[in-house]
Amino acid sequence: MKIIIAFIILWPFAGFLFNGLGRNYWSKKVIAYKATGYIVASFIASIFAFIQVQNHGAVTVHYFDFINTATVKIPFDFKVDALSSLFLLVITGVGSLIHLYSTAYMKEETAPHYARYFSYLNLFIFSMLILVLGDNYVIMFIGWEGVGLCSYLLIGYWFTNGNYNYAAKKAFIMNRIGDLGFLLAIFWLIVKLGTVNYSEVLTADSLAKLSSTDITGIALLLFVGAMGKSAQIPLFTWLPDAMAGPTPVSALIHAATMVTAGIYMITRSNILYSHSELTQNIIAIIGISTALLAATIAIKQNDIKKVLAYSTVSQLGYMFLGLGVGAYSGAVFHVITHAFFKALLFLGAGSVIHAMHHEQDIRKMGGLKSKLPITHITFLIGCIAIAGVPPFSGFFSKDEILAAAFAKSPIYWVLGVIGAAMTAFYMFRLYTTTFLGNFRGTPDQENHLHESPQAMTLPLILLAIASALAGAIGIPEMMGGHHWLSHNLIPIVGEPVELGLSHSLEWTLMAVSVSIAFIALLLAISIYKKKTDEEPLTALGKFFYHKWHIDELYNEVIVQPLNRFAGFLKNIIEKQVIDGAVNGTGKLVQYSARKVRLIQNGQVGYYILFMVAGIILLFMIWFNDISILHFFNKLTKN
Amino acid sequence: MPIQYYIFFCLALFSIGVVGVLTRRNAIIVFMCIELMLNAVNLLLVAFSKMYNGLALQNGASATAGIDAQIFVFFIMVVAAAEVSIGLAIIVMMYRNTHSIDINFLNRLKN
Amino acid sequence: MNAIIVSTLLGVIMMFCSWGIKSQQVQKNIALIGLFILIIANLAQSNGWYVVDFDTKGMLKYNFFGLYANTLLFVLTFIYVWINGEEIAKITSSSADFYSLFFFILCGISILTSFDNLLMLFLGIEILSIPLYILTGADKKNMFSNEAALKYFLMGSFSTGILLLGITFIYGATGSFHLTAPVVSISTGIAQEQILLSTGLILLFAAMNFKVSAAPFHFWTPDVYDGAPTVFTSFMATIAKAAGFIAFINVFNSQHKALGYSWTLLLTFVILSTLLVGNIIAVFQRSVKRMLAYSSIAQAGFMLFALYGKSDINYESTLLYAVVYSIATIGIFAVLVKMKENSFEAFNGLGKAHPLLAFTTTVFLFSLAGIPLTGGFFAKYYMLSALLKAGAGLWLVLVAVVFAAISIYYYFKIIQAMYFTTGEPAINPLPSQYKYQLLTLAILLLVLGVFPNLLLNYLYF
Amino acid sequence: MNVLEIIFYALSAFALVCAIMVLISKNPIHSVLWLILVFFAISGHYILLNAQFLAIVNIIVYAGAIMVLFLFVIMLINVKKDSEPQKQLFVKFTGVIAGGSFLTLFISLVKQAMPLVGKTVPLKEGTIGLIHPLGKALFNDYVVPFEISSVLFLSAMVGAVLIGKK
Amino acid sequence: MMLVSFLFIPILAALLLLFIKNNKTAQWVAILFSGLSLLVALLMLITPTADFNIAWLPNLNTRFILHADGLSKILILLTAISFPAILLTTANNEYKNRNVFLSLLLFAQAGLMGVFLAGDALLFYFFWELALIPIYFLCSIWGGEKRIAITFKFFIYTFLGSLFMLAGILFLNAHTSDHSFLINSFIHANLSGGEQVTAFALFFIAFAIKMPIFPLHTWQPDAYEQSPTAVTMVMSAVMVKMGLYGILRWLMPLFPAAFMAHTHVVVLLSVIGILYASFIAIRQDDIKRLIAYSSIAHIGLMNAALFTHTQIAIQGALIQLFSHGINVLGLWMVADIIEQQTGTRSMQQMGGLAKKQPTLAILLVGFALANIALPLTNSFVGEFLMFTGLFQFNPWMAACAGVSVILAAIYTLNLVQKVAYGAISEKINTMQSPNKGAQVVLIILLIIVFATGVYPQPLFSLTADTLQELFVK
Repeated sequence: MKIIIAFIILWPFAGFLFNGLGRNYWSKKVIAYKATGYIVASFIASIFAFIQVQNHGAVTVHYFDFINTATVKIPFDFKVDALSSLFLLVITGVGSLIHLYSTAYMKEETAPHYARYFSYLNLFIFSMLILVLGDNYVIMFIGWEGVGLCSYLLIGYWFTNGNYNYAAKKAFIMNRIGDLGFLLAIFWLIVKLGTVNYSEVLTADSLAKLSSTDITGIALLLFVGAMGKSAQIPLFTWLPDAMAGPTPVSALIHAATMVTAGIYMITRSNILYSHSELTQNIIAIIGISTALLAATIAIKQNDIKKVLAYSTVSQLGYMFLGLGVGAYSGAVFHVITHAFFKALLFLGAGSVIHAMHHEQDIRKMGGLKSKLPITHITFLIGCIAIAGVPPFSGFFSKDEILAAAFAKSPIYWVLGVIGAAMTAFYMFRLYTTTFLGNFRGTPDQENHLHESPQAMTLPLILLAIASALAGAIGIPEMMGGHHWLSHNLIPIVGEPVELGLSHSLEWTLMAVSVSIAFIALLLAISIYKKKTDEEPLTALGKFFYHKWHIDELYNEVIVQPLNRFAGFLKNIIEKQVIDGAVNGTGKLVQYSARKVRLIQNGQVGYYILFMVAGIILLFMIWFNDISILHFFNKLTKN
Repeated sequence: MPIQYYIFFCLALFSIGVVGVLTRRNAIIVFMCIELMLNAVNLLLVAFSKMYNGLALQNGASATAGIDAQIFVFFIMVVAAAEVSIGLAIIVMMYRNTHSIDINFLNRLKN
Repeated sequence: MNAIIVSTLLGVIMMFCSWGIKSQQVQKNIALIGLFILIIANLAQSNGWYVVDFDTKGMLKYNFFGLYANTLLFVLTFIYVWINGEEIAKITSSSADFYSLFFFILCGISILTSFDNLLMLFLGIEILSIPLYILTGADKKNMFSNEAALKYFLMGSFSTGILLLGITFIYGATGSFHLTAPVVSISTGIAQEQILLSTGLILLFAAMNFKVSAAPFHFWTPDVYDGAPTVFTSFMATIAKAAGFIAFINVFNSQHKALGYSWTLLLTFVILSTLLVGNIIAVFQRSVKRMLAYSSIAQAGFMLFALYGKSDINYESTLLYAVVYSIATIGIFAVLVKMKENSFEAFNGLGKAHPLLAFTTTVFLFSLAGIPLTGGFFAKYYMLSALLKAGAGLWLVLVAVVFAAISIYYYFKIIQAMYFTTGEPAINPLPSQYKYQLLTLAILLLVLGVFPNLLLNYLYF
Repeated sequence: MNVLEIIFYALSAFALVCAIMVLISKNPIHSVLWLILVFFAISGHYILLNAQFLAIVNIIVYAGAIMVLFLFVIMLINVKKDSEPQKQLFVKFTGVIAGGSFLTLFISLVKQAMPLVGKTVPLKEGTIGLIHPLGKALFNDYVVPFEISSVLFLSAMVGAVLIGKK
Repeated sequence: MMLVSFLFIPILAALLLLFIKNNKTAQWVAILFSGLSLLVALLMLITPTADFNIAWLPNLNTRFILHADGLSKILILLTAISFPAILLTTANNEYKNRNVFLSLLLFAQAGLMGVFLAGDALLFYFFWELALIPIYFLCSIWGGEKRIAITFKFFIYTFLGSLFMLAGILFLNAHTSDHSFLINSFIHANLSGGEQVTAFALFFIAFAIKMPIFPLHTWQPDAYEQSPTAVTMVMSAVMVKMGLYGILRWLMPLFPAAFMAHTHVVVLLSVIGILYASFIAIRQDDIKRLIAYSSIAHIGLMNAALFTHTQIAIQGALIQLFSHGINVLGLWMVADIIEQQTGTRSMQQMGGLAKKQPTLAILLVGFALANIALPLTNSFVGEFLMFTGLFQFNPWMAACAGVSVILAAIYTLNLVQKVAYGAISEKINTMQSPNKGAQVVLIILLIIVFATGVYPQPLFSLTADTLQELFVK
């Protein structure tokens, strides 16, 4: 097992080194084969690991001690259990497909950059694997920061473009804000428990050692970390901007894997959250708010990737709602299905963009249905899946979350359904404007429209199949399934909580949500079949179009004041107050030198006068030794 | 005669010397005032000498008590004489160069 | 006793040399031989061998400290003459006259290191001072020299008056001039019994402060040092001043008890004002010579720390400080003498033109500033340590330390000019051996900077 | 008040007046002459204190030699009148104030000095001021300083020559 | 004897260099000798070291004692690595009178080594100054335009600080039973509470100025900016550690009570300083000043860690002593290469390095990542432990200081973005690839960064005895 895990981890890393160091030497072909091959190898190893876990249960392997001091010991341990093995499969599986896809998508790059791209991708997979494999929070944090770094590198892949760099930086910094929360949580754990190992922290015994404040605090801080990585309010604005990277990157990082790290982390620590009602409520509220907010914005976006990005944020909101209401396995379920269909959608979008010669504005597309048949079909499947139309995968996972939400509070459910409706609406708005209707681009583009090469369509097809069928792993018992996933996750999240809802109620809820989504879907097709968003927007529409002006708000309320504050420190406090005081002392000495030396005026008469005065002064001091010296001595001897 | 009277008198002389040093600008007169100060000290020493001599005589002790102060006066005179020779030489040298013995002109060296 | 007699004799011999021998070089060599004899004579006395041995009737009292101080000061004079002989020769046609004055001064110094009677103190100071007046005015055609001489003379005589008044009061209070007698009893504050004695002591204190140029009696120092021929400034600021300090310590280490607690207060006042005046005004000087004059005031402030208490370390520190400070000052003045002008700008580019000279100058300045690895560090160190051992407050040490940091400012101005400013140094041609003489001094300072006990061990023979 | 006391007061008053005259006379020669009178008065005091030797020496050395030297120099330099302008009132004022406070300070000190209370100076008595005991003391106990003072003179001589010669 | 050779080798080399006028030879001699001390340092890690102890000034009771424990060793290792690295990277820079330059640099090395080895307070003070004085000359002669005034300020500032320390040493010496300067006598000095506080303050001022911590830091950015880069590297990689070393070696054991009484004040001050410096760094355009402020922030964190007096934080700080040195060395080296080749330090005029000089850009990014303490780089380990200790000390302060994690990302990425990314600017376009020596050094440093980041255990075991000493007693 030790070796298998080492393989899983090291193959991507080897790919990183191979492509990173050899970027000037290999041909593109070699690069592509190696990069993809390593991930596939890792995927195969993951399958082995998965089977192993299914058969023999969780395994922990120890490599070496990362930190081992008298006070704290942090081993470099990996753990493969039900949760992480599942994630392993998703990461390496989807990762392999995206690698494959990238080999064709990035064809236009020169070899060194091609190599750089793949080395980043491999490094990303490596980090993500560390994140999910780690047996303690510190190892998780290593991966956590690693994926942040890789996303920074990949968003800024086209580094000569200033805006892309800005987006990359924004992503990294927002992630860092979250990371600070995560870090503080780790500190808190170490200080209180002296350990960060899951097996020692996440037990009833050690939780008993913590006060409720501790638990709430740790849980909240961890959630802050998750917020950053999984793009929740208020730290979500980086994700849409992150679309600056190449499209496969968006698919891999900003849809399928990295952003789900937050869900992974909270699922991992579910026992903490179960002990903290307050945190759970906060998570649920933030989750559903994010879902709705992002959905409203997605409705009005015209950039194909932006729509998908906001949809991702929105879906992540759903997952957090699931976490907040205690449906951990539901959240994980949604992670998995979302990984498939969102990767599919992004890759499909990539295919479109590829065909359109890097045109991303959907208003300039339309009617691509016939030109890009495979892309069209797969994209449609993705849309259906995300809209929650049964029996596609999105339906099952979303429904599980909604059901749990209803059990918690019907308000969550109502909001969730509204969100689902919006999701269906904007997804089909996207679909309709892109693939249906007439082509609205330039004739030049039209002439060059073509279906993507096989390396790109193959992943699309595979992902489409997965999107369509992945629901099978979590068919609720109510429908006759036995929900393999939640059974599988019992060691991690415990027995599924009985929702206390009657089957008929569940059926009703399901029907309501599906029909609402369906109505929204049809509405979108009918509206956008004919017209585009050329006409002026309404006030609300503008508001949504401008993303609620949140970026501007952050800029005005946080960034600018901080910048001004820094400028104030730099120019006023540093230069004038502190350095001024230092230099002022020097100036004072010089000034007094200039003045005091005037006493020495060259006149003997004055000199003798001063001497006489000096003698008199000596006598005065002698008369009045009113303990001036005592005073000073007291001062220093205190 | 009470010793205080002598002290007061000598101090008065001394102070007059000091005032002279402070107020006059002619180097020679300043120097003379310094001599005046020295003389005041001399007289005071002699007065003290006699005082101790008188005390010793009253106590029937050695009759030479207090003599050292008079010797001291003698040495002060010796030193004063040497100082005068040097001082006047310097003043004359100064005069040769500047044709003035006003000490207020001595202000090229300052600050 | 040997030193007094031999130095007088040598003075007389040198006096006659000025008639008999015309060669300046020979005169210098005779003086050096004389100084060597003087050193030998003094060492002989340290070992119990006297030229003439007679009862001084309590006028002089010899102890090892005084004799050792003599030796050191003679050696310093030797070094001084060795380095500056040529420069002295430039002032006059017959430098033997000056050498004889030096010998008389050394006689005065020998008295000041061993007196046990206020009369001897008085005589010693006068014997020391009168030749100094002359040395100041030695450059007869130079108005600055004249002015300095007259100023020095007038103020010196005035301070003599104060000194005598002080001695008179001490006599009036005790009926004796002997140093051992005056302390009637230990008292604190103003006691009616002690008032006359205290008055006398304070006056004496003021006069001694004048001699060592401590504020507020320092006014003569900058003008006189500035006006006097640079070679003689070097002598005045080092050997003569060191002797003043030794006399100061000799008087007050036995006498300060009469002032009781106020003594500390008075001393603190004087030290603080001296440090303040010396360091602060030195900051703004444009002439190196004048800056050094103020720095010598500042250094005097440091040396006064030795008066705080009465223990071995005070004597050690006085000697070490005096020697180290003197070596450094002789060195820096020896460089200054060769400069065409006294401004800081004259040093511009010296580091490039004369690296060895610049290096030695740096060592001298480091030593004056008290930077480790030079003797100046241990000098300052001993002073501060003496201060703490005497039970003075730490705050005084801190004040001293702050002023030491200020002193860096003006000393390093020369270093900056030498190394960091480009330019053609305004320097006269140097004799070939000159650099090596200075290098010897620098090495001496460096050695003392690592092993100060080379100097101090002899104190405990 | 006996005769001696009257003489004391008279001499003192005379000395003080003469001393003040030294200060305020414009002509340096007058100042010298007034100073000589002060010295005479002081010698009178010495005689009053039965210190004949010092009285004589004072007259010979000070009034005779030193003051003549002063006169000589003044003549040589030929400054008949003090060339100093009379304006510097401020300087004079501060000088007098400083001297006055100096005097006040010391008088107040002396007045507080307990040991001096009741001590008197016998006038016209005692033999220590005569030449014989002084001579004995000088050449017994004080022979060292006596010899050493010769160094002083030597150096003064060398100095005077150095400075004096052209 | 091994310990003496740390002093002996650089001094010998420095003296030798004074007589070598040929630039190339001088350079190689310097590199050779500094390499030799690196070898000795590596040897020291694997063999036991004996104290060196002889009498120095008997009547002052001071001894020439060199003693090396883990703390000393880790800093000696850092010093020994830094100097050859610096000499190699700056081998192509233009310095007039190169032999003097190198000689002074090696004198400084001797001083630094001495500081880290001295077991006697007076000796410590000696080396403390010996390290400073060559730096003064180096900066003043070979520095930038405003070098004289700036260096002078720096010199007086630090000198004043060390004079305060001298006063403290004197004060302690007066209170020891045997009037000696040995660290052990100092530890057992008979001090009342108030006296302890006084002496503590005196020492602390010296260390605080050296590090420097807010608000005594204003000399530093100016000095770093104006110094020749080789010197800046020495100052920022090694010299600032003198202050931290002083706290660990002297302050903490000598004045336990006073130390504990002032932890909150100092930690607060440090935290303020961390944020303050980070904020200022955000607004810097000058690449050297940016690194300088970043260094102030990092050192502030280390100081805060020491003053938490928690074992975990101090453990972190001990590691970080080394790690920070390596990182900052790398950053300066890259900055220096850029400055030397483009002649500018303004980041506005840079950009596109990644396109023009990809290798250099990768190295820059590597060190930048270490600077923001990314996991698996060396500073992560140290900072992680330090923050943990800080959290243990006071969660709120840890949270405030933690903000610097974000700020560090902001300014470091600013640096990376402006220098490495974007279109190729005019200045960058002129760049040649750096010399082989520099590349090799940078790569080795980067390897150290990641090696100690992934497996820091050797550093832990090296410093274990110091920690033991500090906490068991």
